[in-house]
Amino acid sequence: MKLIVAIVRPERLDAVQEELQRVLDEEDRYRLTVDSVEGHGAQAGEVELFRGRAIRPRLVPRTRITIAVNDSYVDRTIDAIVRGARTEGAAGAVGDGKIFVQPLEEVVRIRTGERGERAI
Amino acid sequence: MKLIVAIVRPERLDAVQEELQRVLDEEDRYRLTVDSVEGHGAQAGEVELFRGRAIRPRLVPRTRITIAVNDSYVDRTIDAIVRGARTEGAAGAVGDGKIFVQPLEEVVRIRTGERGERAI
Amino acid sequence: MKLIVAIVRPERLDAVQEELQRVLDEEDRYRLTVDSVEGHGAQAGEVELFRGRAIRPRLVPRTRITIAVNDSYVDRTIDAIVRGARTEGAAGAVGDGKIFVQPLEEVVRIRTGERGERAI
Amino acid sequence: MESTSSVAIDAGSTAWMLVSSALVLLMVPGLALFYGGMVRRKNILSTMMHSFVAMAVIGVQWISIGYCLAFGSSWHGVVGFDPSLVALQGVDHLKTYGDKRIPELVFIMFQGKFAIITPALISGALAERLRLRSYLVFIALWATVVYAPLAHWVWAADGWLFKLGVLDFAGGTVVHIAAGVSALVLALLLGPRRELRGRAAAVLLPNNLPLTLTGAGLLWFGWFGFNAGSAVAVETPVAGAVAGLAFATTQAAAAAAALSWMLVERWHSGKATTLGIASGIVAGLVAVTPAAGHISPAAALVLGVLSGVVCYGAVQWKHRVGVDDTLDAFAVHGVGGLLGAVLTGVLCVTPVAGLLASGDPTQLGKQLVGVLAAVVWSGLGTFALGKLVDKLWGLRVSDQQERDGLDISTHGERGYHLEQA
Amino acid sequence: MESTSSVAIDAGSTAWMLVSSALVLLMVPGLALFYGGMVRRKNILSTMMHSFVAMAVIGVQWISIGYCLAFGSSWHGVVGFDPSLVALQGVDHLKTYGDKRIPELVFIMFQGKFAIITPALISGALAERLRLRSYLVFIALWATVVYAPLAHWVWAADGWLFKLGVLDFAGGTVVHIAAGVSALVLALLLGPRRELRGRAAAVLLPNNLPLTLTGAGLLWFGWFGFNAGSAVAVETPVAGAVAGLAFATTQAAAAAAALSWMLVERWHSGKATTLGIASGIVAGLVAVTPAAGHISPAAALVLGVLSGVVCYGAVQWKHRVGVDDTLDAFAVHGVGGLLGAVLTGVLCVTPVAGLLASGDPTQLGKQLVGVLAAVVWSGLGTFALGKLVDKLWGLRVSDQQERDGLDISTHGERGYHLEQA
Amino acid sequence: MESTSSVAIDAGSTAWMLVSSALVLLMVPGLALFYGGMVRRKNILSTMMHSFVAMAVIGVQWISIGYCLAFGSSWHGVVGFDPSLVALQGVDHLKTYGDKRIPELVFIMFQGKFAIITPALISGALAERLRLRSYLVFIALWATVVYAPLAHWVWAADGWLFKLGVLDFAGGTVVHIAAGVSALVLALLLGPRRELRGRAAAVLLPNNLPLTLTGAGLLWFGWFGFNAGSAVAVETPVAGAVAGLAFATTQAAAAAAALSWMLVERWHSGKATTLGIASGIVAGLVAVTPAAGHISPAAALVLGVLSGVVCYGAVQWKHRVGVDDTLDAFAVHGVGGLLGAVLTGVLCVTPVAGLLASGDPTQLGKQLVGVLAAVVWSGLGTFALGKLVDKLWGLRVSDQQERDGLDISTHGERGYHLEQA
Ligand SMILES: Nc1ncnc2c1ncn2[C@@H]1O[C@H](COP(=O)(O)OP(=O)(O)O)[C@@H](O)[C@H]1O
Ligand SMILES: Nc1ncnc2c1ncn2[C@@H]1O[C@H](COP(=O)(O)OP(=O)(O)O)[C@@H](O)[C@H]1O
Ligand SMILES: Nc1ncnc2c1ncn2[C@@H]1O[C@H](COP(=O)(O)OP(=O)(O)O)[C@@H](O)[C@H]1O
Repeated sequence: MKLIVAIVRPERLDAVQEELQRVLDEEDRYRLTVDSVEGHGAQAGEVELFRGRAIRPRLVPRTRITIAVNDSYVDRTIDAIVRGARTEGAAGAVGDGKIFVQPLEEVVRIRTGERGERAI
Repeated sequence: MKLIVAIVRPERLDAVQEELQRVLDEEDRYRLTVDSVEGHGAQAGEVELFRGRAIRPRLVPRTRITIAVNDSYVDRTIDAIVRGARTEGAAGAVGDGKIFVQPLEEVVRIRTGERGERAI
Repeated sequence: MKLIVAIVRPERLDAVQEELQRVLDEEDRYRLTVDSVEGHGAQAGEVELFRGRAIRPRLVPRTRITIAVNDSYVDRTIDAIVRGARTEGAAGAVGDGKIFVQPLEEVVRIRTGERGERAI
Repeated sequence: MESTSSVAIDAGSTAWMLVSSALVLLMVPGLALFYGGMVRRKNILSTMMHSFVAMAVIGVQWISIGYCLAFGSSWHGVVGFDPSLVALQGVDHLKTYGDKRIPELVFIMFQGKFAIITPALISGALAERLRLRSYLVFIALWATVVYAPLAHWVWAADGWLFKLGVLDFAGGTVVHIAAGVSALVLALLLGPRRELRGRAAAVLLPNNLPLTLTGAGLLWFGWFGFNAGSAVAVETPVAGAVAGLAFATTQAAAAAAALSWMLVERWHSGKATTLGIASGIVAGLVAVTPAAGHISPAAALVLGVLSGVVCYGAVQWKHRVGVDDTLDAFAVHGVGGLLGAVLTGVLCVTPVAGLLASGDPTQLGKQLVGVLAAVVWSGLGTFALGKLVDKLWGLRVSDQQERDGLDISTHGERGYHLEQA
Repeated sequence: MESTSSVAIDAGSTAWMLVSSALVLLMVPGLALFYGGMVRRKNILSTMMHSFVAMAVIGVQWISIGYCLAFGSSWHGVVGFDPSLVALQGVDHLKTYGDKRIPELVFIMFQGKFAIITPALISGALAERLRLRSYLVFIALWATVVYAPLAHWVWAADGWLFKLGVLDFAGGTVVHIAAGVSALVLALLLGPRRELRGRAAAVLLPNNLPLTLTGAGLLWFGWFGFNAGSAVAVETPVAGAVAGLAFATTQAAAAAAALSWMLVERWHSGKATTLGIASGIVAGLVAVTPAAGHISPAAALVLGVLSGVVCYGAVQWKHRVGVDDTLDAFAVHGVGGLLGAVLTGVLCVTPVAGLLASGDPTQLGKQLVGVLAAVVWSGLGTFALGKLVDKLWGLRVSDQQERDGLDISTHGERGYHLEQA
Repeated sequence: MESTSSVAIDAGSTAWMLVSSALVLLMVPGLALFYGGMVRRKNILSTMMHSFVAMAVIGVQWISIGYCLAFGSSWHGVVGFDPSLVALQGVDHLKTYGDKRIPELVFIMFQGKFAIITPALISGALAERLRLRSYLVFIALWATVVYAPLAHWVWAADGWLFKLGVLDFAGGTVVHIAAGVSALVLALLLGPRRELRGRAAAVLLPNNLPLTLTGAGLLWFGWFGFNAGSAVAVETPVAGAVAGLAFATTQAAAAAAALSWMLVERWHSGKATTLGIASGIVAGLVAVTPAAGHISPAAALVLGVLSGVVCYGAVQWKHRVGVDDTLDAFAVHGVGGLLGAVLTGVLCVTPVAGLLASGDPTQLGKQLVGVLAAVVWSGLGTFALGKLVDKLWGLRVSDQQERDGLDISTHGERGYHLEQA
C-alpha cells in the first residue's frame, strides 16, 4: 500500500477529482483527503498591495490531496492526478505542483476495525 | 518508530484525546498534532442551501490527528483512536474514518537536538 | 529521498525559511510546503479568558513545514530547521517542536512528468 | 389639511422619533452580531437568526395585535384592548398620539421596536441548543401574553404600575428585567449544552470577537434612540431637555461601566479583555435604561461604575452555580435591569426626588414593587409558556444536531466558507 | 438673515432630511456587505468594491451633472437641464427647494444617494466576473443617460410620468425596476460564470453569511431614510404624517416578507435559512418602496407576504432557466419592484384610492404604464451601453483572472489573511 | 415649564444635534473596524480595543473635567474653567447652550464625541506594539492637557485662535492635525515593529479588509454628524442652510477623494485597491472637515481630489523615510488636516471670502497661524507626555508579547476561532 500526496493548484482540485473518479471508481466512492497548504517553489506568490506598497508573499496557496491506494492502483492514480492538475490547454506551467509517494504499512477502517488492503 | 495518521470526525477529537491520554501517559503529556482536512469517501457531505438551491459539497470536514510513536506503542495507540473515534453508542457508522500507519526513520527534538526514540 | 516534516512555532517560520534558503539554494528556489496545525505536547496552550473564566486550550497553534529532499541534503536541512526554529537567544524552550524524517519512494513533477531525484 | 387629531404634528419631534425608532431597530442586528460573535463557529448563524426572526415575527405581531394589547383602552390597568387597533385598522396616519405632537403611527413603531428586541435579548441564554420552531412560537406567545400586559402596566396611562408612580424611563423593567428573568427560567428548562454536562472546563471559545465588538458599538449607538427617544413619554415637543438628559446619562453610564468592568476584570482575572469592555458597555446601558431621564449625568457615572462591577460579579456567580445561560442574558440584562430599576429610586431627581436627594424612601419602595411585579410576572409566564412549547415540540434540538451545530442541522448553512478558492 | 428663497427653512424637516440622506448613504456599505458575504472568498473585495466605486463615481457625477439632468428645467418632460445646476454652481446654500422648507442642497444630497445605490444594486448580477474599468465607465454613463432621465420622468414636477399621475413613492420604478431589469440584461450580455457553464450543480457557497446578515440589517435601517425621507415630495414640513406612514409600511412589509420567505422556503426546500430571512427582508423593502406613503400598514403586511413568496419564486425560476444573475438582483429588485409598483395601484388609499378601495382601475393602469416605461427604457439603455462598453474594453475579465479571483487579479488584495501569525 | 435658560429649546435643532452626537459616537466603532481590519490577525482585538478604551476613558473624562477645561470661562483665551462644570454638577438639563436653542447637555455630548475620537485616531500609528496601560494613561492625560486647551483656543468664544478668526468648521485643526502630529511623534518614540527593523519588505498583510471597508462606510455615515452637526456653532436653529452646506461638501469631498486616490494608485502601483478607495474616502473626509461649512460643493470636489492625491503621496513618503506609522494616522489625518485647514483659507466663501474669491490672503494667513499653533502645541505636548509615560511603564510591550501578538498576550483572547467544530 502507498500513500500518494499531491500538491496542486487550488483551482485544479475539481479537475483532479473528476479524473480520479473516472479512474478509481465509477460510483463516486473513491476516497481522498484534502487540505489547504502554502508552498514555496519556483513560482513566486502574486504581488499584493498595501497602500501603494507591493508585497510579494513568500508563500503561494496550494491544495494538498492525500490518497491511500493499494499498489496496483499507484500508477493510474498518479496519471489521473497529472492529467487533472496540469494547467488547462497547456503543456504545464511552473507551479503546477508535485506528487510524492510514500510507503504505507497499515490501514485501519475505524468503523469496522478491518485492516490492510481491504480497509483502504 | 511509526507515524500514525488518523482521519476522524471533528466532533470526536475530544473523545480521542481522552482515550489517548489514558493510554499514552497519565499526566496529559502525550503528544500529537492536529489539523483540519476535508475528505471524500463513502459518506456524502451534508446538503447546504443557497436560496432554495441544494448544494451537496463533494468534501466533508474531517480532523486529522498525527502521532509519532515508538513501535511498542503502535497497537495501543490505534486501539485508543478507534475507541474514541467510533460514533457514540453505535457499532460505528459510515464516515467514522481511517487510520494510516507509516514508517518513521528519524525524529529530532528541536529544543535539545536529541534524536531517535528518546526524542519522540 | 526523504520527506522531512517539522513542527515549529508559527513565529519561527520566517527564520526557518531564511536558514533553509542559505542551505538549500542561493537563489530563493528552495522548495517547501507549509500548513497550520495545532499541537499537544509538553507545552500548554496559553490561557484564554471568557468573561472572567479562564480556558486553557488543549491545543497550541503550530506551523508544519514539509520538505522533500534527496538523501544527501537530509542532514543540512535538519540542521537548518533546528537553527531557525530554536527560540531566539536561548538554548531552546519547551514547545520548540520536532522534526520527523520519513522515507519517500517516488516524486513526480506534474508540469513535466519527470520522476525521481531530478523532480524533487 | 384635514386632521383627525387635536394637536398639530411637530416636525422636530417627529424627526427625532423617526430616528429613534430606526435606531432601536438597528439594535436588533447589533444584538445579532454581539451574540453571534460569541458562540462557536457552528452556531453563529442560528444565534444571529434568533434576532432576525424576532424582527420578522414580532414585527408582524406588534402591528397585528401587540400594540392593541399594550396601549389599547385599559381593562382595569391590567391589559389594553381596542377593536380599532387590531392590525392598526383604525389608525389614520394623520392622527397624533394623545397630546403628543407626533403621528400615532410613529409612536407605534417606536414601541414596536422594544417589543422586538426584548425576546431577542432572551435568546442569548438559549444559544447553541434551542429549537427554531419552538423559539418562533414561544416568542410570538411571549410577546402577546407576557410582554404586552407588562408594557401596559408600566407605560400605559392607565396601567397599574404607571398609576402607582413606578419609574421606568425606557424599559429597565419591561425590557431588561423581563428578558433577563425569562432567560434564566428558559436556561433552566433547557439545561446545559452537552459539553457543559458534568465537565468542569469545556473549551467553548467565541468564533469572532470583532463581530461582538461591532455589535456592542451598534448597540451603544442605537441605545441613544432607545433612551433619548423615550422622552416621548414625558415631554412635548420631544427632542428637548429630557431627551438631552437621557442622552447624556446614557453616554455617561456606558462609558463608566465599560471602565469599571475592565478594571474589575483586570483585578480579578489578571487581564482586561475586549469582550469585557463590550460587556461593560452593555451592562451600563442596561442599568441606565430605567433611570435615563430621571438622574443627573454625575449620578449616571456612579450607576455605570456599579453596574459594571455588579454584572461582572453576576457572571462569576453564574459560572459557580453552573446555570448554562450561554451569553449571560440574565447576568447582564436581568441583574443590570434590577440594579438600575432599584437605584432609580435612590438617584432620581426629576420629576421626583429619590432617596438620596430627598431622604424619602417612597420612590424606592415603588421601584421595588415594580421590580417584583416584573420578576414574578415574567418568571411565571415564561415558565408556563416554556413548559407548553416543550410539550408540543421540545425546546431543544436533538443531541446529534447540537453536536453538528445548529447552522448546518437547522438551516442547512455554514457561517463561513473561508477555505481557499 | 438674507435669504434667496421664498420660504423659511424648517429645522425639523431639515433635520429629518439630513438624517435620511445619511441613512441612504449607509445603505451602500450595507449593500456591499450584503453582496460581499454571498460571493466566494476570492471575490469578496471586488464585490464590495462595486458599491464603494458607485459612491465615488456617482457621488461626483451627481453633483457635476446628474442632478441637473434629473431635476433641472424640463425639456418636454423628458429630461432636465439648467446651466446654473452644472456642478451646482448656482445653488446658494440658503436657497430652499421649491416651496419645501429645506435647503435645496439637502434635497440634492438626498436624491444623490438614490442615484448612487441604483447602479450598485445592478452590480449584484455581475459579481465574480465583471471588469472593473468597464463597470466604472458603465455606471457613469448609465447614471447619466438612463437613470437621470428616468428620475426626471417620475419625480420632477414636469416629468411626463409624474404628470400622468404614476405613483412611485420612493423609487420602486426608478430605482428597483430600473436596477433589476438592467441587471438581467447585463447578466445575459456577460454570460454565466465559468463554473456554471454546462455544469449542473457547481459548488458556489457564500464566504461569510454573517456579513450578509449585517448588510441586511443595515439595509433595513437605512431604508427608513429611503422611504420615510421620500415624504419630502408630498408634505411640508417633512417628518409629518406621511413620513410616519411610510415608516410604518416599510417596517410592516419587511417583517412580513421576511416571515413569508422563511415559511415558503421551509415548505419548498425543507429548511429555513438565514440567507432566506435576509433575502425576504430585502424583498419586502423593495416591494413597499413605491407604495410606502400610499398604503395602510395592514396593506403593507399583505404586500410584504406576497413579495416574499413571489421573489422566492422568481429566484427558483432563475435557477431553472439558468441565467447567471449572481446575487439575484433581478429576482429581488426587478421582480419585487414590479410587484410593488403594480400593487400600489391596487392597494393605495392616499392621496388617491386604488382598485381595492375604489373599484376604479385607473391608477392601476397608470402604474402599468410607469412600469412598462421603466422596463423598456432601462432595458434598451442598458443593452446599448453594455454593448458599447463591451466593444471598448470587454465587460468581462479574462478566464484566468476569473479563476484566480478578482480580488487578487484586479485589486492585488485578498479579503482575509487569517492563517496563523 | 420653569426654565433656567434665556431661549426656548427648538425641537428640530435638538433632534439634529442628538442625531449628530450619536453619529459621531458611531464613528468610534467605525474606526475600530477600519483600523482593526488592517492589522495582522494576532492584533485585531488590541487594535479595536484602542478605540473602545477611548470611549470608556474619555467618555468619563469629558464629563468629569474635559468639557470644563475646553468650554468653561476663559482664562486669557488659553484654557477654560468653571467650578460648576466639574462633573457637570451645575448643568441643569433645562439650560440651553448660550443663545443656541439646544440643551447645553446636548452640546456637551456632541463635543465629547470629538474628544473621544481624537485619541482613538492617534492609536492607528501605534498599533501592534503599544502597551495598553500606557495608552490608557496617555490618552487621559492627553485629552486633558493637550486636547482640551486646543479645543478652547479654536472653538470657545474667547479662545485666542477663535478671536483671531481662524476657521475650523468641524475640527481639521483640533482633531485631525492634533491627532496626526501626535501620532507621528509617538510613532517615533515607539520605534518600528520588530518585523520592520532593518528588513526591507516584511510581509505584514491586513487580516480582514471587509471589516476595514465596513469601517470606512460607518465613518462616512458618521461624518455627516461630525461636519453637519458642527453647524451648531454658526447657525440657529441648527439643521439649516449651513448644516446642509456642510453635508453637501462632506459628500462631495469624500467621493472625489475616493476617486482620486483610486486613480493615482492605479497609475502609480498598477492596481486600484479596495483599501485605496477606503483610504481615499477617509482622506477626503478629513480634508473637508475644517472647510465643510465654508466652501461650495464644487470647491469641495477640488479639495477632495487634492486630498486623495496628497495623502496618497504622504503614505508613499512614509514608506520611503521608514517611520513606522502603522496605519498612516499621520499621512491621512495629519496631512489631510493640514491640507484642509490651509485650503480653507483659499477656498472659503462663507462667512468670509478666502484668497480665491477675494484675492485677499488674510484668511489664509490666519489659517497658517492656526495650523502652526496646533502642530507645535500637540507636537510638544505629546512628546512630553509620551516621554513621561514611557518613563513610568514603558510605551511598548515586550518583544515576546509583540511576537505572540497583543491579543493573546495583553487580553488573553484571540480574534477568531474559526477552526472546525
Ligand atoms: N521538494 C519539495 N518539498 C516540499 N514541497 C514541494 C517540493 N517541491 C514542490 N513542492 C510543493 O509544490 C508546489 C509547486 O512546486 P513548484 O516548484 O512551483 O513546481 P515546479 O517544480 O513544477 O516548478 C510548491 O509550491 C510546494 O508547495
Ligand atoms: N484511501 C483513502 N485515502 C485518503 N483518505 C481516506 C481514504 N479512505 C478514507 N479516507 C478519509 O477518511 C474519511 C472517512 O472515510 P469513509 O470512506 O467515510 O469511511 P468508511 O470507510 O468507514 O466508510 C474520508 O472522508 C477521507 O477523508
Ligand atoms: N510524538 C509526536 N507526535 C506528533 N506530534 C508531536 C510529537 N511530538 C511533538 N509533536 C508536535 O510538536 C509540538 C511541540 O512539541 P513539544 O512537546 O512542545 O516539544 P518538546 O518535546 O520540545 O517539549 C507539539 O505541540 C506537537 O504538535
